[in-house]
Amino acid sequence: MALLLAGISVLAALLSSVASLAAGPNGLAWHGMLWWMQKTPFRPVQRGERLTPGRFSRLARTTPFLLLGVSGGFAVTAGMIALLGGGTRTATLPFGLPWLNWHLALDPLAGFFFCILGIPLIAASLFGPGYVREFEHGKHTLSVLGLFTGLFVAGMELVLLADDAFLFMIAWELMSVASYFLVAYQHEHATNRRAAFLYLLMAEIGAIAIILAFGVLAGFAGGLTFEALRSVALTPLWASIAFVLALAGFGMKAGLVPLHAWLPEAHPAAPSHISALMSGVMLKIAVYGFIRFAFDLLPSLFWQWGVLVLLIGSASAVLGILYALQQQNLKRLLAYSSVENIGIIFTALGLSLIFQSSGNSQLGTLGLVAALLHSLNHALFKSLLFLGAGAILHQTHEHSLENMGGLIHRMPKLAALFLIGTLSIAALPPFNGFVSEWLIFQTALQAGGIQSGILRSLIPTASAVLALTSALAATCFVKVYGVAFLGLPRSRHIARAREVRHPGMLAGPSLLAAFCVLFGVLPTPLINALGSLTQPLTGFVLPNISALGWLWLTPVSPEVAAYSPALVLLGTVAVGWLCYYLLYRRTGLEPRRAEPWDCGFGGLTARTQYTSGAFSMPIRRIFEPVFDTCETVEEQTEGPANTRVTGLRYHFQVLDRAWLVLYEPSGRAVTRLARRVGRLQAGNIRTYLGYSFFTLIVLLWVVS
Amino acid sequence: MAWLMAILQTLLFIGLAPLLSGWIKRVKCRLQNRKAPSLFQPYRDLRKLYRKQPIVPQPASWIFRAAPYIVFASTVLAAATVPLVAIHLPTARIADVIVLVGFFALGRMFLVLAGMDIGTAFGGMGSSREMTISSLAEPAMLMAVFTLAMSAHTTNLSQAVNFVLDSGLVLRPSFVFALGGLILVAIAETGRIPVDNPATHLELTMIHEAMILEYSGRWLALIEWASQIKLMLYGVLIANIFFPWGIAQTFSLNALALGLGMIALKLAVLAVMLALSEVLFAKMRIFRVQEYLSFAYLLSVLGMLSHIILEAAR
Amino acid sequence: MGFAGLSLYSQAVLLLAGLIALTSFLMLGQSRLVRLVLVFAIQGILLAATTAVVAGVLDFPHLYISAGLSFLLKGILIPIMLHRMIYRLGLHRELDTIEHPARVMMGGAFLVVFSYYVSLPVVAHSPLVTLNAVAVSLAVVLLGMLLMITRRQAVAHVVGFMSIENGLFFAAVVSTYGMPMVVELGIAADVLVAAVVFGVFFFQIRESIDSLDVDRLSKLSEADKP
Amino acid sequence: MIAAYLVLLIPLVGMVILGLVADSRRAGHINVRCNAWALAASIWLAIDVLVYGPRLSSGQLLYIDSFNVYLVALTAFVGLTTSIFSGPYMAHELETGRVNARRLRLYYVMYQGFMLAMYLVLTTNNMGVLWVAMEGATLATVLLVSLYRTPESVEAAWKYFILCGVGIALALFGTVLLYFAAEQKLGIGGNALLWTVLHEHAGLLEPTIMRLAFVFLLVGYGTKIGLVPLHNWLPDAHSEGPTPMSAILSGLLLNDALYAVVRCKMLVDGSLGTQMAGYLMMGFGLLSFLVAALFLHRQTDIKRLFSYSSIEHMGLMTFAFGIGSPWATFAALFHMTTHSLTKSAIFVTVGHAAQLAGTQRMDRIRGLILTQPAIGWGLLIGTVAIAGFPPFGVFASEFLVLIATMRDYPWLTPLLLIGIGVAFAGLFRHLQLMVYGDVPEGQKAIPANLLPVMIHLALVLWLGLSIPGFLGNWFSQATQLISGASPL
Repeated sequence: MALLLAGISVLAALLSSVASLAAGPNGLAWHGMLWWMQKTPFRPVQRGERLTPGRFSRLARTTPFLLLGVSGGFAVTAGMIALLGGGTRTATLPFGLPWLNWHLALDPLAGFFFCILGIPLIAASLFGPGYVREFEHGKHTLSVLGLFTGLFVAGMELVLLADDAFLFMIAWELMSVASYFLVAYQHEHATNRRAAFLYLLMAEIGAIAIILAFGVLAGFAGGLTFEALRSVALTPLWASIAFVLALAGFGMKAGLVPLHAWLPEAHPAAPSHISALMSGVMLKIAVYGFIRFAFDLLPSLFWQWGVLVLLIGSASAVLGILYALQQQNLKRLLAYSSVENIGIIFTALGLSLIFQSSGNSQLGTLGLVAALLHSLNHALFKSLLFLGAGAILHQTHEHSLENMGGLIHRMPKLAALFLIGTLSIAALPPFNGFVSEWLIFQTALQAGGIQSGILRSLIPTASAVLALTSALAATCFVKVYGVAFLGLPRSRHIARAREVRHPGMLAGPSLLAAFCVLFGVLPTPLINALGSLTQPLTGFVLPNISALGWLWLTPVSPEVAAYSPALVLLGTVAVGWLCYYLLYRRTGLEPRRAEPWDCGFGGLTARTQYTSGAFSMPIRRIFEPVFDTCETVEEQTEGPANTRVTGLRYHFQVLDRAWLVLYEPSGRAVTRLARRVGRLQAGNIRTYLGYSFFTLIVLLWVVS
Repeated sequence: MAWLMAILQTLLFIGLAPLLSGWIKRVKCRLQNRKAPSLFQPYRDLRKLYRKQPIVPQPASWIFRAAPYIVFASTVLAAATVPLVAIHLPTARIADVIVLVGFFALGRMFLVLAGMDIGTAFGGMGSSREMTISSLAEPAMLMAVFTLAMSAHTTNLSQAVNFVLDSGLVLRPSFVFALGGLILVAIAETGRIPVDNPATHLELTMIHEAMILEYSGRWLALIEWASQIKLMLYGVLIANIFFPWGIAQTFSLNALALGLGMIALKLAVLAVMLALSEVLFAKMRIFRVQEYLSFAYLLSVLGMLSHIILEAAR
Repeated sequence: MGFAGLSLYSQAVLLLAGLIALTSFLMLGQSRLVRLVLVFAIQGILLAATTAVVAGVLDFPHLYISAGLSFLLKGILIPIMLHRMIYRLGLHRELDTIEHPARVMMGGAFLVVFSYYVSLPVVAHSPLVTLNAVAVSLAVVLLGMLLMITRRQAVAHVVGFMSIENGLFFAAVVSTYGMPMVVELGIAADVLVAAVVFGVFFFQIRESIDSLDVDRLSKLSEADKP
Repeated sequence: MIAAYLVLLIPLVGMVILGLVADSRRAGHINVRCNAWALAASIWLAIDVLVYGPRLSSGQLLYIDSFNVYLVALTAFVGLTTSIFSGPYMAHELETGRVNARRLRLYYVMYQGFMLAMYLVLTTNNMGVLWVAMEGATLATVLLVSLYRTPESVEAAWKYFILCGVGIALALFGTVLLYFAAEQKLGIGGNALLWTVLHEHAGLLEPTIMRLAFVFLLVGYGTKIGLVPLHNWLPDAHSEGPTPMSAILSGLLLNDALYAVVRCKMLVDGSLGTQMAGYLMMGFGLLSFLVAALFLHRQTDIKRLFSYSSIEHMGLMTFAFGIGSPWATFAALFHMTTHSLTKSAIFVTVGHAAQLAGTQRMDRIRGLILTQPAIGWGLLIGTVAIAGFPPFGVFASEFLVLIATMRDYPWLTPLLLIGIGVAFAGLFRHLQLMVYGDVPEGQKAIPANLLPVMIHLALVLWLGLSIPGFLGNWFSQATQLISGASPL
């Protein structure tokens, strides 16, 4: 049943791609309609009106997104059924290799990730039709966009459904390739091309790493289905090789430091609703792959792995947010913050691995739950923020924070939604981001129960890094909101921005915002539902999550820690309203509008405000060693001998260290090697004859 | 009953906060050989502000108007979760110490947003500095708290206090470190000398004041009050976590009276110490604050590690 | 038993083998194209003679055919064609100098030793003494390649190629008394066509780089120019 | 068995007819028709084999088993589609005056001649005839390489001819040794060169001789496969000849040379009982794979680029055959099919792209997608397919190769990983610039027949999604035959 629904959602996604292929301005259906209209001159008089080109193009624009929405809806329902129902449903399709058909399975883990996939998908499909309208008259046809969007979604859903390594890899690569085409969609910009190239290259290498990881298991198991792989017995060495390969492969997709550098290039390059899906959902698919491989397939876990994951995760978290703080392009900033959140998720996974392998399965379960919850939350608020950024982009065609400002007056509704996203991602109570980070902290605080002293000292340090990360995240998103939406507009077109007209472009974000609040306020039922998921993976369910009832969240036990977001919200509203009532209603003193006082300095202009670069300057100074900043100050001087300085222009650019230490050197190495090898093809035939001659001699000498 | 107690304690908290800052001012004046205002001066200030008509700067949006309420509310909620005179109150279950930090963060967030909302240079400056400082102070505070939580095996404040009470007088090195860290953080977070000076409007040095520069009337009153509560809150934290003796474990009348007396005493002593330090030290340059805070961070982490290494249960 | 004890047939075969090897060496050292072709023709005739001897003594009638074929092709037809070409392309006066002839000769000698060493295991498995000729044939093949490597003249390349063919053919004769007829014919046809195609190419190369110096055929190079 | 003879006869007749036809347009149609008939015959043959199993012709001259029958069908198919494409293409070349009518006639004759040689290579049972046919293929194509008579093309043709000639000669020496080894055991007579007989008695053959023989055969036929360092002729020949020729060279000739090597390997393995042949093939394969991958980065000519990618893929197949485990062998067989389908499709699009831009230099080809979406997307999708992305068939084989390598020779996998990565980067760094971006002025769409491309890519897609049953059976039977075990 659930599997059927999931299948339907995959089909719907594929259908949407087919539909958009057919319905493009030079697509089949379009020609078909024209042909049909001029073929039957009299009948479609009334139909003819109904199908004017304008209406047709609107139809062509909306149909694929409608189908995507359907797909999302089915995905969520299927996921819910699988998650709540528990158990695993399997099927096989007559595709693939002759001795290995496609095996499908839908278990609670996949179900949960189906939910993670479905909700942003619905939002994106609400948001899409309005957003893509601006592409309609561009030089790129919408049908390409729709085609690959559908394939992209179908690929992600198939990854979740796959139950054998072969299908898994097919779906995985389908996802990568389709998203590559989406990144390269606006390919007239060289930067987009470069980003797309880098993206696909990394995806390819990562995929090979994953294949090899599967290969290790398959080598011992002799089969490629997940059942066969599960039942394999590995020596610790081989298990570790497989694990490291998998970590590299999935981590590359998820954007773990130092393999992350492609991510901030690629995600902003795509159209915004795609960026939302990529950052919000695709990274979670990578997380799913990692969980599936490490917790489900691998026979046994070792604490060293946990330490490795913990270290990498913490590094990604803190570096990601530090780099995010220094970005001026809004979408790049969001992409870097995805790196941070993935880092947080992997930190939780690392904790879970450590506890799991040191025999403390209940805490391992807690860590896993925290990771899963944060995946869901990140999917929600990151998609929300990307859609918001997309809306701004759509209305103002502005990427850079430096030119924004005061948008809260121009687009109030969007501003409100964006604020919710900001509060959630800044991990403030009572929103959803806080719940998952709180759970992670709770997990880390149980480290006292571990025997090994190294771990007991390592884990708190990691949690310290996590604390730093969340504080910096708050700073980062205060900057985003304050600079983009508050204050005075910093450029003319921003000052003339208007609220989005298309209702869907607000409906999508509001859906996500609603979920952000919902899961923030009532996390307990959700976490309870995850029990059916953790049972097969770790053999545990969290016993007393809801020991004090559904209103309270008590991960370990009521004595250790309790948190009731609902009451927190209630209290805040109550107190706030009380003050409001007492202070305002009673003394009805109407506030008066006036020029800001500003210590008596008058004449405020937009240029006197703090810019985004200025806001993050102290952090830049404090964390100097992390960054690779190049700053330039231009003086505009005049007067005799240019002594009088009339203007200063300050540029700064923060380069990603990963480029300098990892990417560029390897690129150079390849070209150098290629030049060496090029000498083989010197062009002289006698040299060539010499090659074959000596090859022959050497071989003869070798064999005889 | 318990809920009633909780609400009463919260109201008490709110009510006493201005008194504490009045007391601090008084002690300070005495130390500087100045004529001190009355203990109740803060209440008068609040009333005066409350009567005045507030002014909204031109570019401000609803965030500017909503911020004071949210700040005040979050601070009050924070106060509600901290045991003042008694433990085992139900409110302690709503939010543990991590959530407490979250409350501070929430309030700060809106204050900072309000500071940027008016689009002045000072607002942005103050917001930037505030976030910078807090992004260093918050982890330090969390670490200090974690040290406590790990030895008490709980993040629930009243449970922790209970644990310290039960274990009697134990000289834990980790607690010493944590105490040091927490004090440093408290000074930074409440904007006292040497990090910030609440009594100045000198443009280039102010942090907290720069953000609330444009506030007036009842909003300013709320914000001031909130910051007074915050100050007292830190005091109570330090007092009741590290020196919890005397706090009421039952709701009997004399126990509560004793608790009230004790906490008043502790706070008074702390206030004197604070005043002393404010008189002795001078304000730091903004970029020296990071060293100060990283020292606090270091202290807390040391506390954590010493708990792990020195106090490992064998 | 010594060489003297061998049957006259074997001695003949081995003698011819020696001669063929000698011709290969001559070719290697020969710098005038005309003489090169001449030596090549002699080699072809020797090859035919060997085939005939084998055919006669061991009485394989079909070897007569192949003997005739090789005589016609390698001994007469191709040499004449090449000769004509050389004159029509006006190369008969041209000297195709070899750099370090001494080294080349040493290399050739080494190749002979090497091929003997390589073919030892082959020989070991059969009583036939004539098999030692396999070593010679291998040597001829390798010498042919060496010839092609050392010469810059396209014509010389063709000769070297053909002498490789000779080596193969010789190997086939002495080791396996010729290949099956189908194959023989096929090979002959191929050689013929190849010869013709070579002829075509001489002119194409000539008209493209107006010389037959293969070293100048190096437009399609990928090594970055210094 | 009539079908087999038909397959050989039709191109022969085709040669004669095309030799007589003067009008180039009609010649093109006839060429297509011949290939169509040949395809029909080969399908008949395939069904024949499908129904009755391996067939040996009377006189034992021809032998069809599941290993070569699908290659025959593939050859016929690619030959047909390429001829469909070559008609208008050569007409365009005639208009632009790069060729004249006489050469065009030569072209068509040689086309059929080449097809004949290919069929003979595949169907014959006699190692000697195999050699003859292989040499014939060289002779048939060498004049096509220099069809344009440009200095480059002549040079390329000359190198092609000399290098392949020498290489093939060495292969003949190997054949002689093979014959010698066989004769000692099976007695003097014609059928000592018959593959069936040899394979039957492989165990008896003298190992030492077989070892030498294999070295010569590998170097010989390896030259035609384009194994590094014997590959130097390949990029030149592929890039300088007319594009349809490049398509069939890449799509068919390389396959058939590899086929010959594998046949020999089966004999040698049977005789030696060691992995020697396998190791040699693995070594050569891996070397070619890596070196070609590096070469991709330095290309400026679009056809050279893809010919290097052919070398890379042949290297991968050789490597896989060398591993010799069932999965690897299956993968290699499968890869032969998908690679030749994809690569010929790519060459068709490349030809159109080059005509469209008026040059083969890649830095002059820009913005294909905007100029002519069909060509641009065709090239892009084709390259994605050849780079081994699913759901195209190439992925499945590369997947299996990786898994098999991980299983048998894990320490080689890093090399494969690097190789695939480098090769991918080498392909796409050039490709993206050509298909994407804005259109340079003066570049406009041309009449192009992309039917073959679509058919090929559709087939590759289909194979990638699911291998049809009969094909799967053939592959697994062939695997059984080659590696001695079935992948199932």
